[in-house]
Amino acid sequence: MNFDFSEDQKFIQEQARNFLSSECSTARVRQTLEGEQAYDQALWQQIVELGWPATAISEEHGGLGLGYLELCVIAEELGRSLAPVPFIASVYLATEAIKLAAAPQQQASWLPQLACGDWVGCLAVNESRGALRVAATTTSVEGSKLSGRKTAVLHGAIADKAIVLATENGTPGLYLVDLNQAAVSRTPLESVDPTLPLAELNFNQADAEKLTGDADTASLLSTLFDRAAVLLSFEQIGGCDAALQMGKDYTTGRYAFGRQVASFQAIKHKFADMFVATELARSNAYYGAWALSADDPELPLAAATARVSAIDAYYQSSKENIQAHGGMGFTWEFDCHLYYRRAQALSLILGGNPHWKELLVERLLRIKAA
Amino acid sequence: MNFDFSEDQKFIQEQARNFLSSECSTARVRQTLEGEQAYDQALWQQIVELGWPATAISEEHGGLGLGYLELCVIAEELGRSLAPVPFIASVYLATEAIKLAAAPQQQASWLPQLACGDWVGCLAVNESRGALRVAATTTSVEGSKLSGRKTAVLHGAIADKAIVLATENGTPGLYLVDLNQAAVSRTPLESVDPTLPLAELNFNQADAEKLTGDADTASLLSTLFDRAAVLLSFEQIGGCDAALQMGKDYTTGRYAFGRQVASFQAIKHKFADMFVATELARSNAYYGAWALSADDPELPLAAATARVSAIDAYYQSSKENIQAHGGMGFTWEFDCHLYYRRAQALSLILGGNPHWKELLVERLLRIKAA
Amino acid sequence: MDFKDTPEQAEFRKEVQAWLKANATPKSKDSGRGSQEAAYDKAKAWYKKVFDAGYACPTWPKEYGGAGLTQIHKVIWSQEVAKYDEPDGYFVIGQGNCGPALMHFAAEEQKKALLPRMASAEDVWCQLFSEPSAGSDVAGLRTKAEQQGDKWIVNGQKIWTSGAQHSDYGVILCRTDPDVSKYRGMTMFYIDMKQAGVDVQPIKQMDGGSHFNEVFFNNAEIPDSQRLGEIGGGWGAALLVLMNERLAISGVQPDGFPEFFELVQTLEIDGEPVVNNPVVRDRLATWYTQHAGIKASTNRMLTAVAKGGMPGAEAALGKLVGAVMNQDIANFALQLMADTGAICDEAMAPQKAHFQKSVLFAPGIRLAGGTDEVMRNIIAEQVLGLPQEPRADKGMAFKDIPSGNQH
Amino acid sequence: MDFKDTPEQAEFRKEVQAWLKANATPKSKDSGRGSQEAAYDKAKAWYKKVFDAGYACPTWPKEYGGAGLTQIHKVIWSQEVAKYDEPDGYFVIGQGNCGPALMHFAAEEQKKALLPRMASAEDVWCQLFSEPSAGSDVAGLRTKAEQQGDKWIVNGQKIWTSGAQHSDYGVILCRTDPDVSKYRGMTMFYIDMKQAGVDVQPIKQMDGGSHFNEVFFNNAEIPDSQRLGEIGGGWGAALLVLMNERLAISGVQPDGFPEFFELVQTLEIDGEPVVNNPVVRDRLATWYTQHAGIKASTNRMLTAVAKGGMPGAEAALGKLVGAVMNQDIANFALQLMADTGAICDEAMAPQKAHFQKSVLFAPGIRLAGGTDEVMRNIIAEQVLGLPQEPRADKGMAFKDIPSGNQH
Repeated sequence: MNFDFSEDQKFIQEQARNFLSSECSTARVRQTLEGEQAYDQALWQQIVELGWPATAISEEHGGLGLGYLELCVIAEELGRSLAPVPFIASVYLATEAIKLAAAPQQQASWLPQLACGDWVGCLAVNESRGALRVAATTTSVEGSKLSGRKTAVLHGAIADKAIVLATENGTPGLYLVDLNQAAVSRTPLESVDPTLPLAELNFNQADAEKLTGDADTASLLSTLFDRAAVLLSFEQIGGCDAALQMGKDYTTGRYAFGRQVASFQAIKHKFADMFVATELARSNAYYGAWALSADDPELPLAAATARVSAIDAYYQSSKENIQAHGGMGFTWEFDCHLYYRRAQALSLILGGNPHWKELLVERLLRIKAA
Repeated sequence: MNFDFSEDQKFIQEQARNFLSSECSTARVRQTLEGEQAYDQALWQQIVELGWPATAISEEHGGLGLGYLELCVIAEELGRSLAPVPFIASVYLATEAIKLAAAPQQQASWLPQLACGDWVGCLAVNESRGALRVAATTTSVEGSKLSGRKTAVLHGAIADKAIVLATENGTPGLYLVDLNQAAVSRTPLESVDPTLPLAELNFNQADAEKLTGDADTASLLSTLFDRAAVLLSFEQIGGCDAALQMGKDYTTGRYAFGRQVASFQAIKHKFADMFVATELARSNAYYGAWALSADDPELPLAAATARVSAIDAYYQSSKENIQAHGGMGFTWEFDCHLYYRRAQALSLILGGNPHWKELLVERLLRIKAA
Repeated sequence: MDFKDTPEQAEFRKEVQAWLKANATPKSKDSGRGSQEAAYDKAKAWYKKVFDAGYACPTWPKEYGGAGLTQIHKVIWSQEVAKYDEPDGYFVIGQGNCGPALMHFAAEEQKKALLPRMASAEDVWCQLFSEPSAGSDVAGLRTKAEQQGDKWIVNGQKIWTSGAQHSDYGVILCRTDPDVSKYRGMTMFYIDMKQAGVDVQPIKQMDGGSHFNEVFFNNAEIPDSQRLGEIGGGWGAALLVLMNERLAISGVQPDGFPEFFELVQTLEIDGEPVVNNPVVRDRLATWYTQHAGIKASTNRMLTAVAKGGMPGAEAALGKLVGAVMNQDIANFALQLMADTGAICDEAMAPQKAHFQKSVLFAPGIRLAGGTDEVMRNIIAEQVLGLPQEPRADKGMAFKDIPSGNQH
Repeated sequence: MDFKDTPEQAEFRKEVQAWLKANATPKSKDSGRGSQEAAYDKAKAWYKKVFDAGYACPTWPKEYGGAGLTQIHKVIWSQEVAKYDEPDGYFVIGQGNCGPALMHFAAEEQKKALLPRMASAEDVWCQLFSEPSAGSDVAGLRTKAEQQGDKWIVNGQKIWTSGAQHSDYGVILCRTDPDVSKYRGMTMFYIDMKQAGVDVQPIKQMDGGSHFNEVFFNNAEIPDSQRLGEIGGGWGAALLVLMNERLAISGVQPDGFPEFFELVQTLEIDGEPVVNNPVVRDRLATWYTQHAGIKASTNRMLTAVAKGGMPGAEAALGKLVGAVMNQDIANFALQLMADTGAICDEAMAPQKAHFQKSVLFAPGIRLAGGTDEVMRNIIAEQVLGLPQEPRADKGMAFKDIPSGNQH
């Protein structure tokens, strides 16, 4: 038993942290936040050159052949730095969807392209409010032409291709669709976190290629979401750490009533509670990371557990960091809201907290029954 | 609009408080807590002589002809002093049940007896776990002989008569049963608060007199519980006040790190939160008191609101009072646990918090629909 | 105890209802949060109408432009006007905070001249207390006023000033003596906001809006006749203003419940209104008890005031409870919408994206007018009488108090 | 990262499983909370068996009666023994707190003589730090030890001493110099608990039980050879003991989840298991994330210790989170049972009235071994490095520190 990352993995994390702290300051994040660009293309290019999207792609498919643990430590740093890039959409979602759903020859042709960043992918599954319900999918395919409407598609406005959930003769499947064809129209949506932008995609008889692996679509989507949930939980704890650090620094330097604000018990205990929530989330995330890397049968429960506690911890840490800052925390000028917005955005994709709590309980009872 | 009790009502409350603070010290409450007696008979006699059980009984029935508002202020003082008497069982439940369910001539004969304390009444309705479900009642009556088993009967071991829920030819009704007959056996139950003792009652062909008023049993029980919920909420806020006062006194006198424990923000904010919860509960209780006294259509919602917030406030106040005391709060010697036990007992009778929260929502939606 | 109107109150309500029916704009279904700036001119016009009808500042004496009525009448007015799409409590800071200060400290002719124009919103007033280095610790303020003959020269910066950009006058607290302990060296004035030397800059908030301002004073002038209270007596005067502020806001501050109650009945997931979800009902019950409790507490407080009592520090509880639940409600609402909850487009998100906007505005409500932590201190010390923290700056001359990285 | 055993660990686990199967008492279905007193003799006998088999104090060096294994082996042992109805961590305070103190401070021959008997539970040890006037502020203790030649005379009172009534020895912290500041005037010893002058009185708890004691010292004697560390160095020594205590308890402290998980699956209301109630599922999910998080956090900590690190203050979080959820779970469980939830009869209440007993014991868990508030201070100051409160007693001679109504 060893409940920690290896020295190699910690080295990768340190490298990632150093790179992002120099290349992805919050000043740079704000260029995307304030709409100067839809995402940070230059940063994304650097990230591609560092090979991060290739981390969990096998060498035979042009990847680095590292594992999910390495992807987890990178995720933590992307979350800490609020990197405004389509890493979630293209790596955790599109790439993993292809690994799970595509046939060998499809993987052989697409994964190398994703590994070297030839194109940015995204996942288009949601059509209505509430968490995804595969059975309710109305987007459909006839003769390899896909029609329908998808909403809340993460980075859907800038991605090159989308993995789209649609039904063909009543059977749900995943389809690769090039978003730069005339039969596809996209509308960027105003999002609570502009650095994780959403879009609505409309398909009108768009050319689509079915992912023809033999896994059942509903169950592979469930596995896909579990994998993403673990990776997201690392982005979330990275954000928790950053928010806590920000609050500590500010209140340690600021004085009220002739003493450091950070010396008041109300503030100290607030930070202690933020730390506790983050530490629980981190431990659950580690367990999820192990289950993911070991492809352990406990992954579904571990993923739901990691996700629920990461959502709770980031909401608490990001909102109480604002609170600890007092009035300045409510200003656009201070960075507090960047974490708060990110906490909201990360908690809502893949279905919000109540949805994952219910999944957690179902899975807990299933294991108990087994 | 006047959101306060009248001067007369405040005078009654002050009289009650003075009487109880001299006659019902916690030392005296402990005689019951520690099993020296099943309830404080002497205190009950004094209370009867003060006419408190007669407060909300009309003059024509030998009562004082005061209203529910007067009963509410007395309830607050009984809760504050933790009085170990069958006031809830005999006054809020048995007496009110008779007022709601008995025929005029039955009321004319029984209410005067209750007004002058000739006998102690109780209410026996529950048969199984969870909140009362009238439809699930198995206790039955045939030819005015009642048979069945009731559990968690408040003061059932010492009451003289019980109002029992039973079915006759499949129709539920309330029956007055003398508990001192051979066909009734009673078992005292070990209770979380020995000063509000519970009992199991077994009826084997016991003589029973049906309450022959014309109200529907299920709906009158609902009204009975709403009335009791408001009265209990006053006992609960009385207890909240006492617990808060106790915590303030102790931590103001106790020193740690060279300063008063009450001067630490962690303790001050704990008390502030107790005060806030209590104040919200008090305001909701006042609204319930008005709805009760005015027999306003909003009583069901007001009663559920008062009950839910009083349950939450007393749990918080009684447990955090222990916490503020530190180790001594966990001792038998200190009185903290008297309030904590009482908070538990008062929250569980009439069905616990989840049950009342659901009632609240049903009623809120019904009003909105109307 | 009577939660219904007396005959006289019922009469007043009928009269108000009739007048509103004839003069006020009806609510439009799911009207979202509008921008304060846009509503401003509309609000001024509306207030003039209200004033002319004699309903402005119901509790103020008639000679100062009020209606000479009780707090209860004010409640009735607020309840009725709330049914319309008209701003109530828009000028709450001027009328709620500055007005009482003038009534208490200003000379009779000043009251006669200024208060009616404040009541009619012809003159708009703001309150200038907070500073970048003096938030929770208001008494730490540094904006200094130096006496020159019969006037005072003001230099420094205020912050979080609502409506400063619209204001004609402001009630300002200044440091007039840095050599005595901080609570003894302050003085309160009212100042002409339109003069040179007063520069108002809007603050961009985290939600993108700008409800608040920074105000810079550069040799701005105040005639000594506009001093409110004694020289060095500013703190006592400020406490009186803040006490009135808590009473003023405790009624109008949003707690998020009404909008949430509407949402759960209209939002459908899987074709089912979410109000049928027991987890939603569980939250709904808890939040309703708080919502109802705040309302009833405020009314109990007003009853006390109507009976001649002072607004107590209890008012802090409505602010504390309402602000926290407002944020948690908004967060929970987005969680219910799941992935689409992050969409802020008014056209797509329920109730014109009320909850998405609220998630981003809610943190400010927990800070403005005193943070959660300050509210708890106020309750602990002023209501419960618990001892103060040992004071690090006790007895120090203001200029000697450690101040760290203040800017 | 690997949450599964290495081959060597798997081997060890198999061996432990086999030994337990042959020697340990199987769990009886829904075994409720037993009284500590009753279990005592059974526990001693059991520990002797464990010791003879070489599994006692797995992490201690062999020469001191341990097994010379790692923290991970200890975890494996705890996981396996937890499946049986045998007390694990019964002598946790002696072996977890006092043992390390001896190893660090005692003379070699003392270690050789005392530690093996501690490991085998032939000698039982207790820890004597807290006092009536020194709870959260342990360093405020007053029990004084005065040197007379080569021995010390002890007078005073300790409180909250678990197992003192069974103990042969105790590690005690005494005031040896009231004229210096409080942290510098303490010295640590170990004392013979069976001597005259040591009087142990059980404390009756609010739940009726007596897990803790008051210990009175009336001219009790300690040879100077039993001093642990330098004269006046007691506080540093105590911190080391407390650090080990947090590690020791963070594994074994109840958080209430396993019992609650059993309850919701077995308790039926309206003929339906309550686990089908979405409100219950909502709580279940939240509490499971905390339960799983505490477990995984403890294991991460042990990994760090196994790699040679010191047990950090992070251990405080398991205590803080577990104690609070344990109380809320018990309360919620009773609420689910509604009226019958108040019935404490083991024969009638689910799981032998576990939750009724737990409601009454839970407050103690939030206090024993450091209150919630102390845990938050420890995390804030020792983990997050936030500044201390300004210290009212700073630099004062102990005897001059204000102490109010202490008794």
